Amino acid sequence: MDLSLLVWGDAGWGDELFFGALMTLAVASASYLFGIVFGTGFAAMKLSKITVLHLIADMYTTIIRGIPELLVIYLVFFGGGAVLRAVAKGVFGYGEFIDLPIFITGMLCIGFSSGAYSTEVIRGAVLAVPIGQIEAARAIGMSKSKRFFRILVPQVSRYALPGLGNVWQLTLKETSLISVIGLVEIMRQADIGAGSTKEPFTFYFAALLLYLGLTSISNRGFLRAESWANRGVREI
Amino acid sequence: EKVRIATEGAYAPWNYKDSAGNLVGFELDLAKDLCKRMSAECTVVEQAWDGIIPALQAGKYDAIMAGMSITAKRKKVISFSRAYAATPAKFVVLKSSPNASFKTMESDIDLAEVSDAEKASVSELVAKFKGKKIGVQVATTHENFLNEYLGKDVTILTYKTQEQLDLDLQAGRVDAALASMSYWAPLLKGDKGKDMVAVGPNLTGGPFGAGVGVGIRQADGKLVDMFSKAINESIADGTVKKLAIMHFGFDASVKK
Amino acid sequence: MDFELMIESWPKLFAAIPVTLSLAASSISIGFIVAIGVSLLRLSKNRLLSNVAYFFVYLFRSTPLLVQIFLIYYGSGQFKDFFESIGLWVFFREAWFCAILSLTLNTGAYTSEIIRGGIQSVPFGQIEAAKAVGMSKGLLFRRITFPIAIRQALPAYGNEIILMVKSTSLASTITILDITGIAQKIISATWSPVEIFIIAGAIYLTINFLITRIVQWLEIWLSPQLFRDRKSWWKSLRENGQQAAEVQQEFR
Amino acid sequence: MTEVIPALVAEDIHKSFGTLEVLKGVSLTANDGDVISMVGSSGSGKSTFLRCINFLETPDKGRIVVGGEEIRIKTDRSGRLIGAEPKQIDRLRTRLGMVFQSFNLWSHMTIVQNIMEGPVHVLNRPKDDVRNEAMALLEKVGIAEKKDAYPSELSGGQQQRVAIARALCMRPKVLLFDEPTSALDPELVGEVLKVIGELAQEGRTMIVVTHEMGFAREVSSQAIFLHEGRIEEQASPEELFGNPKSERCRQFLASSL
Amino acid sequence: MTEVIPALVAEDIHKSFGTLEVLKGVSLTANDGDVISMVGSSGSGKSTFLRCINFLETPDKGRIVVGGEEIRIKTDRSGRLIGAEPKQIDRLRTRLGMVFQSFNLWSHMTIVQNIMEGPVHVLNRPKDDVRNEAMALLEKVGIAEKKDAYPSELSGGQQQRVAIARALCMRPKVLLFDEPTSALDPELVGEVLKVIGELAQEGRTMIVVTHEMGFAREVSSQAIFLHEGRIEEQASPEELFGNPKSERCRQFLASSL
Ligand SMILES: Nc1ncnc2c1ncn2[C@@H]1O[C@H](COP(=O)(O)OP(=O)(O)OP(=O)(O)O)[C@@H](O)[C@H]1O
Ligand SMILES: Nc1ncnc2c1ncn2[C@@H]1O[C@H](COP(=O)(O)OP(=O)(O)OP(=O)(O)O)[C@@H](O)[C@H]1O
Ligand SMILES: [Mg+2]
Ligand SMILES: [Mg+2]
Repeated sequence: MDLSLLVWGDAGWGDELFFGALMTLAVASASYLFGIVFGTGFAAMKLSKITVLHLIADMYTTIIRGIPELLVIYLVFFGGGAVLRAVAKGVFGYGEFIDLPIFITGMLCIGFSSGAYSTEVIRGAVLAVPIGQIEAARAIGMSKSKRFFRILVPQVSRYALPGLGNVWQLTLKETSLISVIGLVEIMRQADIGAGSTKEPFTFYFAALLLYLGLTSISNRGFLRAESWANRGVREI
Repeated sequence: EKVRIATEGAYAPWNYKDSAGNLVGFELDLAKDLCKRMSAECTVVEQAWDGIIPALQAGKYDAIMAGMSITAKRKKVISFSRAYAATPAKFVVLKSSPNASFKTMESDIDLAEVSDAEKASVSELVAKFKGKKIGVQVATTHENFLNEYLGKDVTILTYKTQEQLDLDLQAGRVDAALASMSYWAPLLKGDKGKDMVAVGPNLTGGPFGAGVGVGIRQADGKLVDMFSKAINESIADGTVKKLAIMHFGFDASVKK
Repeated sequence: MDFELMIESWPKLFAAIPVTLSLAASSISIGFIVAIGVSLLRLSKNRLLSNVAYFFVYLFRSTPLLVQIFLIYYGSGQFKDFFESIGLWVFFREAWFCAILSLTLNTGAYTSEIIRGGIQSVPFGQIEAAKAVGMSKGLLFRRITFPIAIRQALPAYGNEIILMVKSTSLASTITILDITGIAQKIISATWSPVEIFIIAGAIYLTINFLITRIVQWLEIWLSPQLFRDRKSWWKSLRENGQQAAEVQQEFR
Repeated sequence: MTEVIPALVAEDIHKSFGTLEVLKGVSLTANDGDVISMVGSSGSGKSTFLRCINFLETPDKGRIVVGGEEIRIKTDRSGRLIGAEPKQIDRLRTRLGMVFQSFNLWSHMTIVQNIMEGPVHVLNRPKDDVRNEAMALLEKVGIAEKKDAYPSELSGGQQQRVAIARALCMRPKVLLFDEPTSALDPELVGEVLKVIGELAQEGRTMIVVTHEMGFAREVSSQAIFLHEGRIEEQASPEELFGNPKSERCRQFLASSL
Repeated sequence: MTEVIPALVAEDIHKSFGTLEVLKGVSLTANDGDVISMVGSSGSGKSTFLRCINFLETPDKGRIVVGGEEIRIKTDRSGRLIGAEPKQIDRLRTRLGMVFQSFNLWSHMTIVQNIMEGPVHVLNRPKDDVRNEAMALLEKVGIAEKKDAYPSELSGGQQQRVAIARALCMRPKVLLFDEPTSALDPELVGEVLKVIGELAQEGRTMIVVTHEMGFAREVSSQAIFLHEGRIEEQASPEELFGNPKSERCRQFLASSL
């Protein structure tokens, strides 16, 4: 293992790896937020009494969670691009190559699969809210939207946070797969470094440490959020 | 004219990155030269190997220069310019291996048109490695060769990158590795290759294809011609040879 | 879409199912035993033991499995002489063993957290009631804590099993020819990733679909108190009891 | 001559859960200042009746009129009754305070936030006013020092008192109490009794479900004995507890210590 | 002359939670057949005392002797008392039946399984015998028809009766009841009273924590008033309820209806 390869600046790979880590963080956060928005919507559909909505959401989570992430990425990247171009050509008569910015594509790819896990977490959390809490709000005549934002959301976030913390870790690590679409994040940078210097170990070990660092920092954030959401809950 | 060229950036010395993060290597230098000749405005993008052909077809870029050999199978999906380089494939074993001094009767075998002597040498090769484990990088012409010629007699292990294969060769998990001389030559000279030795014949042609060329969408016939013309010129005036010796340590240019 | 290719390739992919399944089955079952041990260590009063367990879990949960597999497989190769001297090289030599080892440790770390969560969710009163009838520690764990904990942990564990089945595909990066490994081989020969991945995806989906159904069935089987009428279990699942229906209204 | 509008009328309320018919036609009229106590054995439908009044359960049949305004209902596709206008129900609920058998305090809010939630966010009253009123109420039920605690940090009896304060702070016309003293020790029962008595004097209308006969006797202007989903006997508390007419009621009261 | 060995002796029990001293030296001796009732306001430490007796809480100071055998304790590294031999504690606990304030039935077992669990798996008694005994007990508390229901399907009163049956089926020497009638309506209170009376006649020793004075008076041979972690008064029930000596006790009883 050759640690001098990892120095900062033009003489080493330290800066490249660091920017790779920033890219990982950026894609992961964007996808994660996108996934939560997505997950909330699909959780609502899953809880809905309208069978069609329920079925659509059920299919989404079953399929996305059931197939390997890499396939989701391939489908969104290659399949989605083809659809986009077909639409552009058919509807607007635009024959040139168009493509979403690579960052957005990556975000959609990972967000799609992260959203499936978020859906399940949020759905479970909604069901965990004691019904009495909502009845008490109804009993004082709170309107539906007030009940949603003032009672349901704070309580759901409490039950959902641990699960969402796991989804975040999953998302963070899943970004290591999107190098196939050309985004240069930690894993791709490590591959490039290994291929260019013939020192795979140094680079995979550096990657391990970078992931460890990212999760450690975010873990701390989640712990804080959890203790905030759990205000008023007795510790066992 | 604008041309977008994709390369992998992790296949030294063809194309790779220096520690400052710049794309460098034989193909990068060659691309510069070719673009000047075509008077085209080129941009080079990097793309992981797995998606390199699908993304070409999707239109993300217009050409591939990534050490990609011209093979019949690939020709079914994309077009190629004429070849600009060809490097023979060769087996490498550890110096401690019983096969360390293995040679065949014929030292060069062109699988495109096999003579009787060459045929005998191929049989020699098969007999030598029978029952052994041979490693190769996945999705390469080398893998295709092994499948076709040794598939029944040896265990083929495939690796995502060449470096992983080197590690397993050193750890003794595979008995021999097959790859291009362009990869082996610099490696064997350096510290990493001090325990390894190249054995057997130089293999070309057949499954190895007709050398390495520029991959282009089938619809882009004009671009194919432009590249082929530029390559002809570049080979004719010795530029390719100069670049090859600089990067590989031997002349890998394709005369015809 | 090249349907001919799809029809041609599917028997080859199908033939790799046993490889994927046996990777998954061995690592999940050994991992489960590891997980019980780790979760008990994690909950132990001994600070040292619980910290060691915590470190193990932290390390394996915080890094991608891909990196773990690489480091275990190629890393052990770097220390070949050491492993030979302690006689373990015969194991580490095999990619198969390295794959199972990394998958096992990885799922062991995740599962131990799931089990720990389950154990901690057991209502304190129910444990006290068991103590009050004089149950010993072991009996208490076996008869009360574990059955309640496992029921609580089952949905999360179902997810973990599915993730593991999918994770076995990473074994293809260390020369194992599972479904994904075969798929990559075919793709390298045909350059049609979408077609091949659709078949491979369908196989994974089918396996995982069956697993989710089995887990749901187990869930009902383990919590008869919630699903009295087992004959209409799919209906109970859909409705998740009276409370679910009530809360659902908030979303309508 | 002005007609007196009753604070609350419930007419012929029916309610079943599956095949179990819990309420079989219960009617009740409460005028301003009435305190009606309901007694009856466990499972007789007392809680269900209270929940029907503010539409937390939709009755299968019957009419609810709050301060002269009838809750509009309609039949949905599956043939069940539902409220016709959610807005109307929300509005009428602000006039019906409810204290739950299990308190149902919001666990993510402190005590004072629990109390202020409704007046501030539903009635849109100014925050400072409400805070003063909330503190006065906490004073009244004797737990002002706990104002910044979370519900989980309180004993059962304290939670029950918060629930009462929360209902009062909405200044409802009618108060529905479901066993408001179940978690209290005898001393605290006395205190809650005092609070309810004061409320009665202020002219507040109340319906109180309880197991404590002494309490019911003391506090109420009218008493109802519910048995198997029907009103078995309805009279003044002296009458009902002192000299019950129905056989079932006599039996029930006899066993009470 | 043989010396009478008391069924249970607790001597000078102290217990603090953090800075809150809950028990400040409580002692009690119960002979065979004694029924001792404990009353006191909420938070006075009644539940904590019962939990100390069977070591669910470890007392900070004091001695517990069950049927002549003292629970051996030692000091751990941090200076807290802990049981010296887990085996001994497990064994003695089988002789101390406990009915919890919150029942604590095992949610994953049916009623009859809940009752059989201890005798079969802890005492290793034959399954069929135990089943017969369990059914007899369920008969006795009047819920035999619910034997295959799960705890979540029972009303509070029914759960409480199961908890009593579960404790009895262990055939303990001493029974500890923590508010055994809190969830019951007046009729059911009468029934549980009857069961406890029968147990007393069988010579079972019992300690009963309760808020219902009438119940305590009826059932016990001795009564204790606990106040702020100390025994404020201890006397025969007639004495304690009829003519309390201490000022605090008088006050407490006065407010009880
Ligand atoms: N959501 C429900 N689903 C099914 N049955 C229910 C439901 N709610 C109540 N019941 C049943 O309806 C009956 C009446 O319940 P209710 O809570 O009104 O009784 P109660 O008179 O308040 O008794 P308690 O004094 O125990 O509070 C009971 O038999 C109960 O099991
Ligand atoms: N685990 C604990 N941690 C901190 N404080 C506790 C704990 N358990 C009990 N307490 C406190 O100890 C005091 C006595 O509690 P205990 O449960 O013994 O009261 P009690 O006499 O049984 O009251 P109740 O009649 O309400 O059941 C209370 O103030 C309570 O808040
Ligand atoms: Mg009720
Ligand atoms: Mg208590």
